[in-house]
Amino acid sequence: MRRIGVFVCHCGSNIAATVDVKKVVEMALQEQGVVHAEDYPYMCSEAGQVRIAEAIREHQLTGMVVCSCSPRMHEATFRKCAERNGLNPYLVEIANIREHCSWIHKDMAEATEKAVILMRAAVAKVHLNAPLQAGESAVTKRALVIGGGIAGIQTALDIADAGYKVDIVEKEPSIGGRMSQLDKTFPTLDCSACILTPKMVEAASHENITIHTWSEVEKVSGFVGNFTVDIRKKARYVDMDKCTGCGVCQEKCPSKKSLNEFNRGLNTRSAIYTPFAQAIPNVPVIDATACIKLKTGKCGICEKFCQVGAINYAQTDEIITEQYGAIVVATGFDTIKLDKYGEYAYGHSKDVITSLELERIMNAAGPTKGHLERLSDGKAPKEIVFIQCVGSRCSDDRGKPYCSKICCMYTAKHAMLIRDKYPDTNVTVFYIDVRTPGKNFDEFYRRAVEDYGVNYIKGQVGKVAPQPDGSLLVHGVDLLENKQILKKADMVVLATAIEPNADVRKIATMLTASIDTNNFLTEAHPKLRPVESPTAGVFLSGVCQGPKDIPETVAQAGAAAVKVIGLLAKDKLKTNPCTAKADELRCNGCSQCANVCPYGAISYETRLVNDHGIREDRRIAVVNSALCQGCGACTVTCPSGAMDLQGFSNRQLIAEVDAICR
Amino acid sequence: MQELIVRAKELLEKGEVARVLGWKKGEQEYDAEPAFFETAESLDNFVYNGFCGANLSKYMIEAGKKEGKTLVFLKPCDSYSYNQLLREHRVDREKAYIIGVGCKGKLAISKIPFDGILKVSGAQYPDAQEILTVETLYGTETIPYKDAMLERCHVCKGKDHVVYDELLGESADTVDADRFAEVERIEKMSPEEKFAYFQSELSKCIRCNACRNVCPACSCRKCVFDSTAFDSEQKANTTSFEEKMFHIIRAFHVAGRCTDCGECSRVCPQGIPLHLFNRKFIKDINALYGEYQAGSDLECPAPLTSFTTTDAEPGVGRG
Amino acid sequence: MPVTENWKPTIVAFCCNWCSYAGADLAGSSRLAYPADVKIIKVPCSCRVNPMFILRAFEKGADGVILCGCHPGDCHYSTGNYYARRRMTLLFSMLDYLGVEEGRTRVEWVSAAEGVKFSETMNSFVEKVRALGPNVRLGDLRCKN
Amino acid sequence: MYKISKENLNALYAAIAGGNDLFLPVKNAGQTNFGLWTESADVDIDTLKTVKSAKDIFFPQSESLYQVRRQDGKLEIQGEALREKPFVVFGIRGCDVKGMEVLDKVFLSDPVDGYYAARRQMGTIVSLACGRPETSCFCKVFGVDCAEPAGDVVTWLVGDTLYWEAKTKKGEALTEKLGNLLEKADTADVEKEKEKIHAIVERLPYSNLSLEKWGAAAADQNFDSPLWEQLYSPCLACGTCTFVCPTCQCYDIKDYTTSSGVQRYRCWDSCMYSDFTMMAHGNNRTSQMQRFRQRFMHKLAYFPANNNGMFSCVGCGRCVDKCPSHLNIVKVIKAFEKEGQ
Repeated sequence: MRRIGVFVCHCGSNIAATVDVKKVVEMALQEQGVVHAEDYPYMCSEAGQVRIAEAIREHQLTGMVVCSCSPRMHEATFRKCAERNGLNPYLVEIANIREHCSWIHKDMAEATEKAVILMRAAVAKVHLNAPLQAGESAVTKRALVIGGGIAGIQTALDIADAGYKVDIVEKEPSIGGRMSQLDKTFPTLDCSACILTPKMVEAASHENITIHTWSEVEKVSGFVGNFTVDIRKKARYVDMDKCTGCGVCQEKCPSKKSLNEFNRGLNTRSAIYTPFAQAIPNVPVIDATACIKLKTGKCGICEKFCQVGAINYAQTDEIITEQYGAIVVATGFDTIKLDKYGEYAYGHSKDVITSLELERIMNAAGPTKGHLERLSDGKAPKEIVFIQCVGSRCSDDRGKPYCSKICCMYTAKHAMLIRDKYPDTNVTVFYIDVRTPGKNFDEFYRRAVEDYGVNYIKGQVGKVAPQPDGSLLVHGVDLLENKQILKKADMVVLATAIEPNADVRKIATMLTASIDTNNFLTEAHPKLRPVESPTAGVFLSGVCQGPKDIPETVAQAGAAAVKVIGLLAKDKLKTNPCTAKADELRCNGCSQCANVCPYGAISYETRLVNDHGIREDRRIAVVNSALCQGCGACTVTCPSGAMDLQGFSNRQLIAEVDAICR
Repeated sequence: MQELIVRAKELLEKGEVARVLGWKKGEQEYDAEPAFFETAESLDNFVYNGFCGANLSKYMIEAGKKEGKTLVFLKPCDSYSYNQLLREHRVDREKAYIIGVGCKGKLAISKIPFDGILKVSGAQYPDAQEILTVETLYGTETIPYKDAMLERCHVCKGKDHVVYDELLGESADTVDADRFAEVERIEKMSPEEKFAYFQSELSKCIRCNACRNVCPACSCRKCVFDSTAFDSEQKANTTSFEEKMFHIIRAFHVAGRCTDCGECSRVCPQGIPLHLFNRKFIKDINALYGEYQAGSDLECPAPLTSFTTTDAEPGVGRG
Repeated sequence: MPVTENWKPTIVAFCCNWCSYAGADLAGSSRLAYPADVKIIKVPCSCRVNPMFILRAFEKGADGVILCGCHPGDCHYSTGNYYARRRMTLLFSMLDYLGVEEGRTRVEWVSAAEGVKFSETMNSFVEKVRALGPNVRLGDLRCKN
Repeated sequence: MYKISKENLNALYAAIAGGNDLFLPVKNAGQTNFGLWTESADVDIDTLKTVKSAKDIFFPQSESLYQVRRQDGKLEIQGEALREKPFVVFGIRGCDVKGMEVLDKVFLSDPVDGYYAARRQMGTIVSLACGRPETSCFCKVFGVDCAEPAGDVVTWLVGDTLYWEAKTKKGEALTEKLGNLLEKADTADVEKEKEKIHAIVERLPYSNLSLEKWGAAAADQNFDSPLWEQLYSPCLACGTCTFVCPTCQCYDIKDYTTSSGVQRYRCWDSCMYSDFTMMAHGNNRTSQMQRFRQRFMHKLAYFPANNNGMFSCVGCGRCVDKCPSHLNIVKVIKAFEKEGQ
């Protein structure tokens, strides 16, 4: 019989205002095996923990239940407290009487009754808890960063600077990501390339960084400290070691009609290409869907002109397998598709563009060499209308419910840049709200309005109608004036919502990292663990976790790097002792459990078993506890109940069921 | 039958097998029992007739622990059970010599509704078209062979063996009913009628475990219902719930593994149509996850240890 | 057990640690109320829930049992909920076949971000079980009044 | 002797059920077992053998012994009330009545089992002679006359008439209560019926089994016989034989725990089960052969050794009919009979 202590936390008034904590204590003392029960305003506080320590000693507790907040908050706290005081941490159970009780119920009698039942279930479970010892597993001192944008680059640099090896996997031909597509950055209006390129070069030349561009993560197995990752290096058809990046091949390539992804499809590129001039590595790739040689077998011009013989049409995809201790996801974002927003005439009129397209137009390396002109007729626009929140803060399924966060600022930037460079061009911005929290942000916005004469109209645009004369008639509304507005424009720019990169779902599945309804990766805790995924050893960097601007991204990238460094600095990791275990006397050796194990943790061996005097060789399941993550799939597959999960055993769960169903 | 004895003696005498697993003559024509024969002489008591319904595949688990090979006679449906055991590593194929025997449908003495049965003519070498003549203490009666046939033979899954070393004897098609008709009939009932039906059937259960112990899929060394470690140990039925629990869980544990051999219904002393549980799962599996016959092959993924990302949601088809 | 006006159902909710338990926490921190009849049991994954636990709950007096896990595709253990989905599909189908009222069992996928869904799910489930009244068909009446 | 026509039996049942519980063979879902009589019960006295014997009524498959409940932190023990309401078992056959005698030896000898004793005291047995004995019957071997069973009242069903004869005080009391439902009858038809039955019994295949090799002495003689190894191998280790048997009396005592209380109950156990007599160190019988041997040695050797030669088999033949593997006590007796020759 366990000697169990029950500790009921008031959580200030969070619990005590709704649950009669004294009553819970009183009822706890009636439970079998409960030798001590007390309540305290803050069990998790220093003083609360001292009380627990005293109770453990005084009553020689061999088990304890804390009735408090969610185990996701303080289970670790109380387990450590128990351990410090000589009680195995796995003899501690939490009854969640805050999130699951006091916070959702109003009636005190009802909430108290429920709290008592939750306490009983926890006591019933503790009776069957076994003291468990965490095992150890080695840490592979190498990190993987998925995505080579500013988030990935910064994370990689910080990890590499700390002395650990790190690999970047980027699916595009070059690292650089979205930031490389931007012209200027707010609120300082410095050139994006000027601040990004040095980082790219630094990453490429860092002795601890290996960059795999034109590559994708194919498969992930293992667990924190011991991931095994297959990386698909897509066929580049250009020998990375031989190519000097002279660019002749791109000039000579006869297939020049492919849409230029880097310029958002606003112009074309050759079949063999580097996405932009500062690309790293400065080695082109051949677009197999456009290359005449690869499609028809005839051509071969690039090969002919390549002086170093770097072209290799026979190249195939290659899979390399690497070991990592930690993985950082930095897959970034894309703008949403606008096919559900027909009213803005995007796609109908060439002069309705997204803000990211405007970035390319305004960039000296862009399709118009940096001249602001209409894509339809090349004329300079005299009236430009910006429409905010296209697809952001949207209540229906056409767009996204969240604020994309960056649009207000970049629109102010665009407006300011245009007014500065083309003073005779009028700029009007239709907005719902202008959101400018951030250092020097509101000042920046006010400059756009006050110094640059940008016309901000609070109100939405219902329709953009292309006119026969090539202009665009914007049907808007001014909410402050309460009137309809019809505005003729030469160009309309849509502040299109951003969403996580489409590949993130696939990657999240491979990593068993969870994802929210908007496909943003979920952090382990929204406030306290914002750069960690709930999956141990997987960290989040940049917009894959939620909309953010460059400084925030860089800050998060650094934070993720610190977490990785903290992990890689350890030689051994404690493993979760709540793993599956087979009872050799009941195991049939039928292999069903191995079929459902996602970690390949179950194998079989034939060994001599003494079953109450009957000695025979039996095929028995063996669980590798370093690989087992404790999901329990095997336990239900096992018909005889031979396979059980420590910490969540059949008998423990049944005891909880029994305690709840009286 | 004679050819089986001849072949068995031959293999035994040549030393190719150490023993023979077959059926032994009983006191009556209809009570042949599964038996191991170790000598050629003992095979004189070997019998194979219409009452040899017992599926011998499960005995091969124990036979595999003995020295040498065991010759086993498997009917077509028994061979599915053997294959399933093979897949689950419960039997050793190396230690089995399998003769697939023909089957023309097996009889159930409980389906011959006469008192005081002494002799059943026609059961020796059955033919589904035959009329059985039954001599009883109270006179002579007749019954069509098909009327006395086990339920499973009316919905036989085929007369081809899925595993064997050699084949002996002829088979005859016995199918004359729809395998899922009864399940469908129940499915169409209202919840109240369903409940009343199963309550009435299951209230007869005496928890003798015959269904479990005869079942080749229920081959656990220690059944979860016999073990205290799961806190599920039950012996007798103490309430109507426990019968349900036992039969639901038993059906669940063999779901995707049950070959529908029908032994559970054959042996139930209370005549509970236990196959209706297993067949419900088989029907659901076929409908939801694609046609699947347990025991038909050793490799294809089993329905409950595999999945697709687009599987139906639980409660599918509810109102 | 007679149905009285004060009758309250006993509902067991198995929640996976990574999504649904966190979803329930979020419902709590967002103060999204649902009836106190619901008692949550934490399991590492929906695939840990043995049909025996569910039947056991009914045997011991539960009036409804609900299983919540990560959305298919989002399982922390990558595949657990897919197995759970097949198991529960078959189990529920069998319970329906035996004439147990359909509203007493349910599976719902609730992510850590879906506090609202968790609360709404529990509200609607409890309402349905309340309408069905006490569980008689799967219950065991020993040691009851 | 009295008689009543078959078509009036329902009135008879109703009359007996007034003031008593009446148990009799009732058909449910195709099978006949003893059950409580109600207006709507499908009474079936034509089926010779109920699947389970009438043992259930005196020694239920499972019964509560007492409950312990927690009340304000204190334990409250509530014993199960002993049977107080009188009841009648109707239609019990000669073999099952003999089975009661076997059970009496176990439960009514010191220490007396109160639950069983109360039921025996409150129960009145109305037996029914076997008009059409079955192939599997061998009650004659154990001295049962199925043409004239024991009981408080004996009845014979001859054609469409049920003949009724009270044999004990209890039986007379019951007969008296039934008043004018029964009419006086002479014994001629019954005598003829008995003769007919005796003639059939002579033709039964197992009526002349020899028990020469059995009895108290067999305990030593047969224990180590190599025959057991041959006989047991098809045994599935199920409990069918045990649970249909009118004399098997082993039970287990178990606790059913809820958080509000504990019910201590007993339920039939079977020596065929692998966890029978399981103890902390394991099981004293480790193989199915040993368990199989135990069952037959108990019925045919140990029980007679302890009960003045009384066998604890009554030859009802239920196990002969119901064994999934067609193993049975007849085959065992015959195997040993042959062995000596």
